[in-house]
Amino acid sequence: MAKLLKDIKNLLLGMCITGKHLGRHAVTIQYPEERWTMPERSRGIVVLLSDKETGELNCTGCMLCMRACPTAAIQIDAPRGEDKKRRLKLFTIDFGICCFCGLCEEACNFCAIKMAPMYEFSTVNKDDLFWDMKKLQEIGRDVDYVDTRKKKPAAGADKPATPPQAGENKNPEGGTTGEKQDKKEGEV
Amino acid sequence: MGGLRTEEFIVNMGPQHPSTHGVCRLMLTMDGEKVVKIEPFIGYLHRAIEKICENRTYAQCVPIIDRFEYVTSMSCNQVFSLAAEKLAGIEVPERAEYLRVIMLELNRIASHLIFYGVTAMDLGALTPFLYGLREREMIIDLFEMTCGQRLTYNYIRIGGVSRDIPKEFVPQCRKAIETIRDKLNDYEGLLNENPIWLVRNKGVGYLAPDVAIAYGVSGPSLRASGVKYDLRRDDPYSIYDRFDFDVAVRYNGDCYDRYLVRLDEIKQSIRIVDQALDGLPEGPIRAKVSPNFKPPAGEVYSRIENSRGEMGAYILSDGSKKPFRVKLRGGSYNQLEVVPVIGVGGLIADLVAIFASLDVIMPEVDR
Amino acid sequence: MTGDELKDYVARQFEGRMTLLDTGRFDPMYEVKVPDLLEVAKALRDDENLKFDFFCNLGGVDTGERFEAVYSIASTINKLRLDFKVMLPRDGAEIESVQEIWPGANWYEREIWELFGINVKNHGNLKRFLLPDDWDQGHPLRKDWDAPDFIRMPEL
Amino acid sequence: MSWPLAIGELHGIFRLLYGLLKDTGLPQPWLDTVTYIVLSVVVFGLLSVIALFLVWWERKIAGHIQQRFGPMRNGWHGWYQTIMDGLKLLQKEDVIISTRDKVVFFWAPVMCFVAAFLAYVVIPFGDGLIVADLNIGILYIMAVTTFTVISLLMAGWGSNNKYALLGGMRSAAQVVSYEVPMVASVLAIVVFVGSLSMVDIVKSQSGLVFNWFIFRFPFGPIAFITYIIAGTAEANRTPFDIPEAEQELVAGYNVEYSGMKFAMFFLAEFINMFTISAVAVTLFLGGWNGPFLPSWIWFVIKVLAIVLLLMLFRWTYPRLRVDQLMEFAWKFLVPVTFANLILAAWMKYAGWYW
Repeated sequence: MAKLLKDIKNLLLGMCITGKHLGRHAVTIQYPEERWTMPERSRGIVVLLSDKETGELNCTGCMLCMRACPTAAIQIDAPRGEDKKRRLKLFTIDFGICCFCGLCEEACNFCAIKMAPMYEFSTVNKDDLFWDMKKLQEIGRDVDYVDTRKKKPAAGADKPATPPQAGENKNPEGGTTGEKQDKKEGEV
Repeated sequence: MGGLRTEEFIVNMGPQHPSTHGVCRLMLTMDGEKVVKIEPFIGYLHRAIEKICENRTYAQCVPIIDRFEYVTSMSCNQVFSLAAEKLAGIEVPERAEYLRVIMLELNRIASHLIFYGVTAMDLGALTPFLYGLREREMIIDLFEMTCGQRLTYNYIRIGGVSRDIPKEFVPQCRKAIETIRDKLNDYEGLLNENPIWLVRNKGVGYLAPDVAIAYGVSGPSLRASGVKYDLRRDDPYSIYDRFDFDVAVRYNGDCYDRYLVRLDEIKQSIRIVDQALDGLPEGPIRAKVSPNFKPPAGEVYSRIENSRGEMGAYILSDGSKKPFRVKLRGGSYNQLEVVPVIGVGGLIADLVAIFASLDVIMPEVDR
Repeated sequence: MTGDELKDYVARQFEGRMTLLDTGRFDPMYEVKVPDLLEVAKALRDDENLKFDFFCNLGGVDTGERFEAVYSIASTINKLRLDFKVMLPRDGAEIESVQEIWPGANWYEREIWELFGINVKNHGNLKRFLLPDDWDQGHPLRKDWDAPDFIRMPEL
Repeated sequence: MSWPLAIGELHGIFRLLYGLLKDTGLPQPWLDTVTYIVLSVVVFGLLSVIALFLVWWERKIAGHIQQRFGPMRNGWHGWYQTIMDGLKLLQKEDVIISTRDKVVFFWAPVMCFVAAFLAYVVIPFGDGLIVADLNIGILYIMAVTTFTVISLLMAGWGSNNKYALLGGMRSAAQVVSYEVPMVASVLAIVVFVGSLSMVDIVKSQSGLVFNWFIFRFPFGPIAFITYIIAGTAEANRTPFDIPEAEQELVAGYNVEYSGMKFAMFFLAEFINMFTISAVAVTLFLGGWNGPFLPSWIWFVIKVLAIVLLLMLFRWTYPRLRVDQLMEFAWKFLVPVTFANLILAAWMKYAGWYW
């Protein structure tokens, strides 16, 4: 009998808890009308950033992000011109295989690539997930960022164009890129 | 007269079934409602993570291994980073260790909150699921604020963590764990003493301690059988030996105890997070590790206590920048292996309860 | 028992049957000869001071010249952990099943059978497991495995 | 029982309707037939609206319990969401498996739907708002609500699916078991009133609140609680929803049904819930009795209160296992309800009541 009473009490307790919540306001939001403010670090789509003054892409075509990408979603083609400088010809990201890990953003030393807190880019067509340079730049224009590049107009732009190795397509060995990376890490 | 002729029949539970937590297929031989034989078929979520890792650099492996067990992907980051750090002899800065512990424990709480909701949902109570997820959301927001992602964090890296916490993290984290501590009363009031919950769980799916150990069941499911074995305490990794917490243990080994152990663990994790927030030192958050670093040749097996049991990573390095072989071990693997042993003889409803209480998630099994 | 004590103890107790390899700089890694496997495993589990009753992991390795099966075991009583491996020839690789010692090894053995093609004696349930039921493209975790639709990470 | 029995006792709008028809000068048998057809259509329409409303309401209640919104898109707080859902289900492809039992598969949802409506012949919606005041009212309800189990069994068998069959068998076992305590708890009231007619039962509770059977201690509350429990089981709702236990049997008996056939099962379930509540109100909560407001408003308020209770059950409790369900029915509910019946009979005999 005591057990029966206890059971009834506990059944009623459960009802009290759900009943109590009945009067509360919902914690969810109505999505398309209301929107969550994304945290500034949120890793949404990858965008290419442009220089705030000139409006040109910050990307120097150094291919660090392409090497860092674990799924090979980034394709860059930046052949060297006459003056041994890389000219960015092609920059595409396949969002179908991008895993949004943020390694490209960390690898970049020139504030050229960033994961912006935007997330609405679903399409019905798989081919539309293949974004080219123009589209990435277009979206990246609205993205705010802190320019941490060294403000040495000529030298700063030149530096990435001449990697330490003389060889054209040879991989920069772990050491050299690593040092650059480490410097950046140290600043954080 | 030989009586009524009866016949056993086979039911395919899965691959698409509401209570198989992903895509697991259990082939049940049933005698009416009673389960006579269980044969699990897995591999529907096999993504060949181990093969993929063989041709990625160590830094690139981390986001791939995130997908190994996506409910607690901080642990996946941690177990791989631990192994790689052991291989290369990297010292992790103090602050990074504290941040790791905070994140791991928050993720454990998040995972157990999912367990709470999903188990209740498998047994027919739909509301606890939403309550569990509501509190989990606060933790996920903390993660997103810190590392930018809600599910696959890629936060714990080889040599430290990817980013320092923002300054509003600590107050918000304290608020979140305070809320969870508060809401635990609601959770317990809804289910703990509910007579229907009791009859559904008490005495169901008894897992004897020797069977559990023999089958390699680990984590909360093992501790519910009375084996006080917690890697955070017994094989300390990171800085877990600095914190004061109790190993949650229960002795009956049934579904109800497995449920209670996880609720207890939430409380213990809250304690750890509290202490870690108090002791959080200043300093660097990442050791200097090149993205293309080459650990010396060797092999190492590291293991950590995940919310689903022992999670392990075996790395064999041949001295190049890519791991030669990565083998991952997840707690769910062994827990699914033991389902046919303890599920036989019960009703199909018991099997659902057992499956839920072992907290099996399929990506960890299939890899 | 600390790590060094464990090393000494194993060296004493299993002399000749378990040899310390130099790759195990961090955790002791031993080599066990194929014929000794069952006997050593049983001894490891039953030894009073070791009691390795918990099976952590079993992974196969294809080094190109040979196969290896790496066992990781632990003790829930003495809180110890130990790795040992078995070296197998590349042709006709075969190991004994350790299921009678650690029943939890069942699926791990199925896995190395399927992904490496290492035969497991006395296993009893060697069926398709992680791969599709009609898989006929060999053993994917071997280093020389290739398939027409297997896309490798571009070398950059 | 003479055929136009009920007509003479019609009140309210039905009397008005009857009067209008009478003016057309139709002969008597035709007049009765036409009246009944019109009444059926009215009740059918009314119940369809009620079912649609209940679906929406359940979703809102569930949403608010779980701290979300529930349907919000169609109209004010999504009030016509269910209508749109119904339209969607109408447009959907009616997937028919080739291995079904053709006749049984087709007729199961129809039967379920019809059986759900049959009970409303004798439910008094208000003072005089009753289609036919049969003198065996409550017995008739008990009889026709059991039809549902046949339809579920048919659905389970006709689908040629193991999950569906298991669901059908479970529902048969469950409904048959819970019929016993349900009837026994109803009998306690019937013994007291001395009539099976629904109108008589309501009238015997007129007056103050204390005349409601739920407050006639001790047998009233016990009968009420046991009736609600058995009724929840009868309507296949959580914690007794094992026939369609979605986490065990996917969807139980209706796993192979799609489109409008599924919608028929779905609506029938909600109509059953309304029936259970309406009978509970009639038997225990004084039916349409109440001050100030019109009788039918009181009836609706009380019924919705009971429905709310059933919804709270559903969104709070886990599900029982099939053997525990049987155990609960036979080892607990049946003894309790029978003891209660004897108590009621004795009190009636001894005259210990007010």
